[in-house]
Amino acid sequence: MKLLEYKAHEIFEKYDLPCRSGNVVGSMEELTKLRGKMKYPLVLKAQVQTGGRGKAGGIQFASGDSELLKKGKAMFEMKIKDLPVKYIFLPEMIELKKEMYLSFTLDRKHKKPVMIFSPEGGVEINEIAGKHPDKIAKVLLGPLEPLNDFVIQYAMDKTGLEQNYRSDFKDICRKLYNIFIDMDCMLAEINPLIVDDNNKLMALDGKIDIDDNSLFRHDDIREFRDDIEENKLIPEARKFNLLYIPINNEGNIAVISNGSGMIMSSIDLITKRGMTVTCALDLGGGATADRITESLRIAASNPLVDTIFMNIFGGITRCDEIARGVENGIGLFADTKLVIRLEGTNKEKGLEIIAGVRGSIKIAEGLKNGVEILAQELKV
Amino acid sequence: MKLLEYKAHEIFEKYDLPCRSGNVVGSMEELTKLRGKMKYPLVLKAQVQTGGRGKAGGIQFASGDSELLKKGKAMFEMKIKDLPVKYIFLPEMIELKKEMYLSFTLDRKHKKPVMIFSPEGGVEINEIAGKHPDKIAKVLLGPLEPLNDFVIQYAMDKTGLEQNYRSDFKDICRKLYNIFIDMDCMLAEINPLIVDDNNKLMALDGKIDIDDNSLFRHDDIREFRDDIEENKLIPEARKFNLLYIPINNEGNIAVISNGSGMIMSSIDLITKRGMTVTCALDLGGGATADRITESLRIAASNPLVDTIFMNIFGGITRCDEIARGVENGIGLFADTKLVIRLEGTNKEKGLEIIAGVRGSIKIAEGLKNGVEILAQELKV
Amino acid sequence: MSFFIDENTKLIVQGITGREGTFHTEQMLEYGTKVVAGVTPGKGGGEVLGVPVFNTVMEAMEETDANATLLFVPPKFMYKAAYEAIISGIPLVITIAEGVPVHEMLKLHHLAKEKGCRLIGPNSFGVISPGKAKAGFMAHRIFMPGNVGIMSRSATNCYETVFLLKQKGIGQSTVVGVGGDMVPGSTFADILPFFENDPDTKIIVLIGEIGGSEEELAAAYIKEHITKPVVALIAGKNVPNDTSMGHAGAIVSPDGEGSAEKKEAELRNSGVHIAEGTEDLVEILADLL
Amino acid sequence: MSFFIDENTKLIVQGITGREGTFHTEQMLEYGTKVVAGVTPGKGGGEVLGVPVFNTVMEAMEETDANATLLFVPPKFMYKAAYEAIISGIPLVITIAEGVPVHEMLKLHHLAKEKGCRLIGPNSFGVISPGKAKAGFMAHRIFMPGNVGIMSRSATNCYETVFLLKQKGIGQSTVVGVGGDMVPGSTFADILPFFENDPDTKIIVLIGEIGGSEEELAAAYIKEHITKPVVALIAGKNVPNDTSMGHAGAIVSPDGEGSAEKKEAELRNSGVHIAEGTEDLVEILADLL
Repeated sequence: MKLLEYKAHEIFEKYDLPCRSGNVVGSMEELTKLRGKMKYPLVLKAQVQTGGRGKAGGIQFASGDSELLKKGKAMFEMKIKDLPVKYIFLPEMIELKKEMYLSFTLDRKHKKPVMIFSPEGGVEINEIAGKHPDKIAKVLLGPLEPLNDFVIQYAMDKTGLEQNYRSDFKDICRKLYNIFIDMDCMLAEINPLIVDDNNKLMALDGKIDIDDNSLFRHDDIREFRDDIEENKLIPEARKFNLLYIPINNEGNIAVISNGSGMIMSSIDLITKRGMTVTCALDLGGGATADRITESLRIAASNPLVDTIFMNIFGGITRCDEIARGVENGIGLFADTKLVIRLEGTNKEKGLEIIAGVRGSIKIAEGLKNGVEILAQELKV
Repeated sequence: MKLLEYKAHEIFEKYDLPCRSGNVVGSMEELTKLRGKMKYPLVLKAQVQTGGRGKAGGIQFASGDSELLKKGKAMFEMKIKDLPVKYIFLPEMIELKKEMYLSFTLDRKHKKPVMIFSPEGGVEINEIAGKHPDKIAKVLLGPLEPLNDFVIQYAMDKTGLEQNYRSDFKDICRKLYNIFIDMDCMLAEINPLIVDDNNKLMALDGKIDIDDNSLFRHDDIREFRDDIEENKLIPEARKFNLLYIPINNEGNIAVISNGSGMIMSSIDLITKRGMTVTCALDLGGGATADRITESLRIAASNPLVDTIFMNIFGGITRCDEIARGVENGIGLFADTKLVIRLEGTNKEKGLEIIAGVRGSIKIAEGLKNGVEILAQELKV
Repeated sequence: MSFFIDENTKLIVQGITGREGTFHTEQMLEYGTKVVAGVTPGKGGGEVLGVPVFNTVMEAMEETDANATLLFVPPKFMYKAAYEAIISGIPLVITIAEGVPVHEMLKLHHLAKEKGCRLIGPNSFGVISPGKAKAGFMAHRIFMPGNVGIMSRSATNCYETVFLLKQKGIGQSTVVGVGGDMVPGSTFADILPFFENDPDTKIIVLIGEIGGSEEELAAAYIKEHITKPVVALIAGKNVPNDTSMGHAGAIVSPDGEGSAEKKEAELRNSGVHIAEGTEDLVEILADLL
Repeated sequence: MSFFIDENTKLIVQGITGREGTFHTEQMLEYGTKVVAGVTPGKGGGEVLGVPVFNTVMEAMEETDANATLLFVPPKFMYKAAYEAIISGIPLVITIAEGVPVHEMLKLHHLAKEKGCRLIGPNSFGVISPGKAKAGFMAHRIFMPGNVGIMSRSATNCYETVFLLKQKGIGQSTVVGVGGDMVPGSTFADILPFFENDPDTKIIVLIGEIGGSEEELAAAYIKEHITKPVVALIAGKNVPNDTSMGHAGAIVSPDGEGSAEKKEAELRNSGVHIAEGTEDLVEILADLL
């Protein structure tokens, strides 16, 4: 769950981590209310869950109220990489003497958190690593230990951080680490971490990515997720404990299966055969008739989808139950072609039920055969 | 450092661990001041650093002021196993329904703390273990982990502790463990841990033994140690960074050496040869002339000592320095025989200096020879 | 004598009193697994299907000599239950829960290593040594004894493979669900030496997928230490980068780290046979046997 | 190639800027030990005797490829310094400090084991492989190369033994100060396998003392695993129970646990030769060689 910049700043503020503060507005109405109350110059930053907003016009400056309103209006009407701008963050302009980089993230290979610091910042970390390999400290941290002072000391010594920034740096380091741990972050990044006019360190921009699997204990973030989710099929699916996964912005096939591995295998073979999957639905465990019906309805409601490939391999799943789900839901996806591969207990009984269902339903024997039938149906 | 009972109760109170409270008095004057202020009946408990005070008359009961003063006076005049009674603890009498046992101590073999609990208490733990082996839970604890709830749960289930005591027990367990850790305890024991009239749990008596090596961070305990220390040579030696060790209440030999192992080896051979060491002084590292002088003076000041065996084996110690220490101090122990074994740099020069010192000094070549000379001197 | 579990394994089921726990305990007992104890805090003293229930793993171990535990515990509570099991000193912990917070798994991964505990999962179907014992929720009817050792991040791809193998009459020595979460307790590389040393295993199957670097680490290990033939399948090669799949672990970074191409290349370089899909995998296996 | 340290060991001295640290660094350099770095927080960037000083063990390791560290750090600060060294991943930590709080040593003992670090001491004179290297404060002039391996809780009894051995022309392969505190980082039983596998060691000397159960644990290990002859000396057999000696570890409980009798009996039962004193020990050794 990648947070928007303003949300990351909210968290920084909560942890008393020095950062650039600013208003956030979600509508022209809210923006208009700020008239006469702002200190100029200030920055308008479009809040979208994607990179490259700068080039797309998502960062603007305003030197007065009228410019603010004009540029704000344009920004709210803008789309950045297909995403609408729902919020604009309005921080003040800051004079800076130096840009640095600091983050905590996960090292999957070592299964440890890693702290990355460079006194050269402002650009992507890969770029820093390319330009100043000697000015990066990357330290693996023990997940069973706290952030030890000697780790911070090492990072400062290794990169030769100026003495007069060290006290501020230690403080910011500890606070960002606390955020990383407390908020179950996949990434907690400050870039740039700047030195301002008064030689004080401050987070100018931050990125926070929170582990989706931890959201049960972060109520506010769960609400935020639902608020900014653009694809309405995702929360819709979540209601039925289904996982809706957008795969491609094009394509005409939806894959429904009871497990992530099988979905990937299905996509792999379908793609190899020259067809394109646009979305997938993961049923997870316990494929009951009700959930089968809902999954078919949701898949069919994606306007790009004209064919559904349902691949159910249940060791102990009852195929008659699955078939019942197809039968019950047939009215909800009547225009959509359906290719079904079924495996499990009561398979014959299940196939019998499906044979009795009107509509464009084809039965496959195994995954490979299923993909072949798909290709025939779609005349690929 | 074994604390006296009243001191252990002070710590329990500080940690809000339910315990029997009571006044402590250090003189008849203090005791007299309590007249008219006490609730009777109450107990007089002599505070001495040894076991078996009950049999020695160190626990008495009083039902009124006059009995309190009379018995208090007798108790202050009493000696228990040679130890004077400097303090009397005066807790109220308590009606109890049940006696249990709880302690945290160290398991040297496994190098772990161990929690020991039995719902049968009131006697020594070894006695409980003999009588009710199935009613003891003994759990090794990870020194790198906190006291986990499941450990307490296990101890309760294993011993079948009654449900209505469990909530109190968990609380007391956690508090006693916190004391064990915070106070660097070798032992933190509640025995008996009682159930009172109201079904509440309470520490009736407690033992706390604190790691001597941790006293640098426990100022109050360090003061307490010096207050109750009866052997004045111990703090006297400590002033010069020397360790004075009382060995036997009889004997006439003092051993001075620069290391615990060598002291033990010396005592072993001397004892084997039929002589008795009464005390020893460990010089530790850095045997300078000054410290040699002080060690001789302190050893000689023990009235039992008539012979000192000084065994110095210093790989890089300068023997002339040692000899200078003997020379300078000779006036302080003129009546005491001295057998010296010297090894190290400048040995010849050292022996030369000692040869020039008046007094009863014998030189030995090696430990075995030193013990032989001792035997000759003492005509054993 | 299989390496993780067999007919002598004495299994605890943590969460035995839950719906899933009870159902699968019954399945395991039917299969012949020695489920000797259940653990559910607060339910100690009771019984489920004749199996005694305790409040703590420590007491269950002491009373039943259990030497393995299987956790049917929801992801929110998995950390606590697994922590208790590891600290209590049980040598094998298998966890089913899907979607355990990744910071908790980082801790458990290292805690288990440091305490000498073999941790399998989470998001695993468990472990089965067909004909001997199963500890997990896998549909055991499709498994049969044989000499193919399988480890898989995905349950469904593993089932599919086992199902196709059965049609060819090929059985398995031991099948391990490594799990689809981002941080597994035991990685492919951790499990490989067991298969290598297992006399019942002739050939090793690795069913991986995009994301992370476990397949690369396995490739490095195979190159140095594995003498038995290895066949691998990497699922997800046609999933776009930065798309989060159902498995928390199955995600390729925007910079391409964790791609199927890299995994396949490194495995191939270690002499591993690469399959395009489950049916292809079974063909290769049949040829090798 | 000795097992803990030798001429290739690259040693850090933590606390190098202190009086003791500097003095013994000079001694070690003279002896030929490769002291490659010092660590004193706050003194990083400086030099002592030409040895660069760093603020952290991590940086010292990275800059100098150091693979061992020796702590000349007062007991109050020993925990912090040893913790840093272990967490930083150095494989060998030797600590000199006498009288480290026992709760801290409990933690370090287990932390070192779990992190795969060999911790020697505290209250140890260090480790010496005569003629190759020394890491400690022992008076190296009395040591000489040879084939006797010694480990000792006491420094003085060890020196005495080595001194007497020298008079007989007998040298040592490696001498390890196990340390006299209550909880050693490495016990006799932990170190025995190294001597057993060391081709330079023909005979093993164990200098123990009253208190604790390390000698008993060593006896059990010797019985099962040690083929080389072992000679032992237990000091303190005539010290009364419950008398606290200078060594925190040398104390027999009021109930007699930790007595010399029990230790000697168990060692004898494992085929170990028992000496009455250092001179007797040297006689036995000379006979055996």
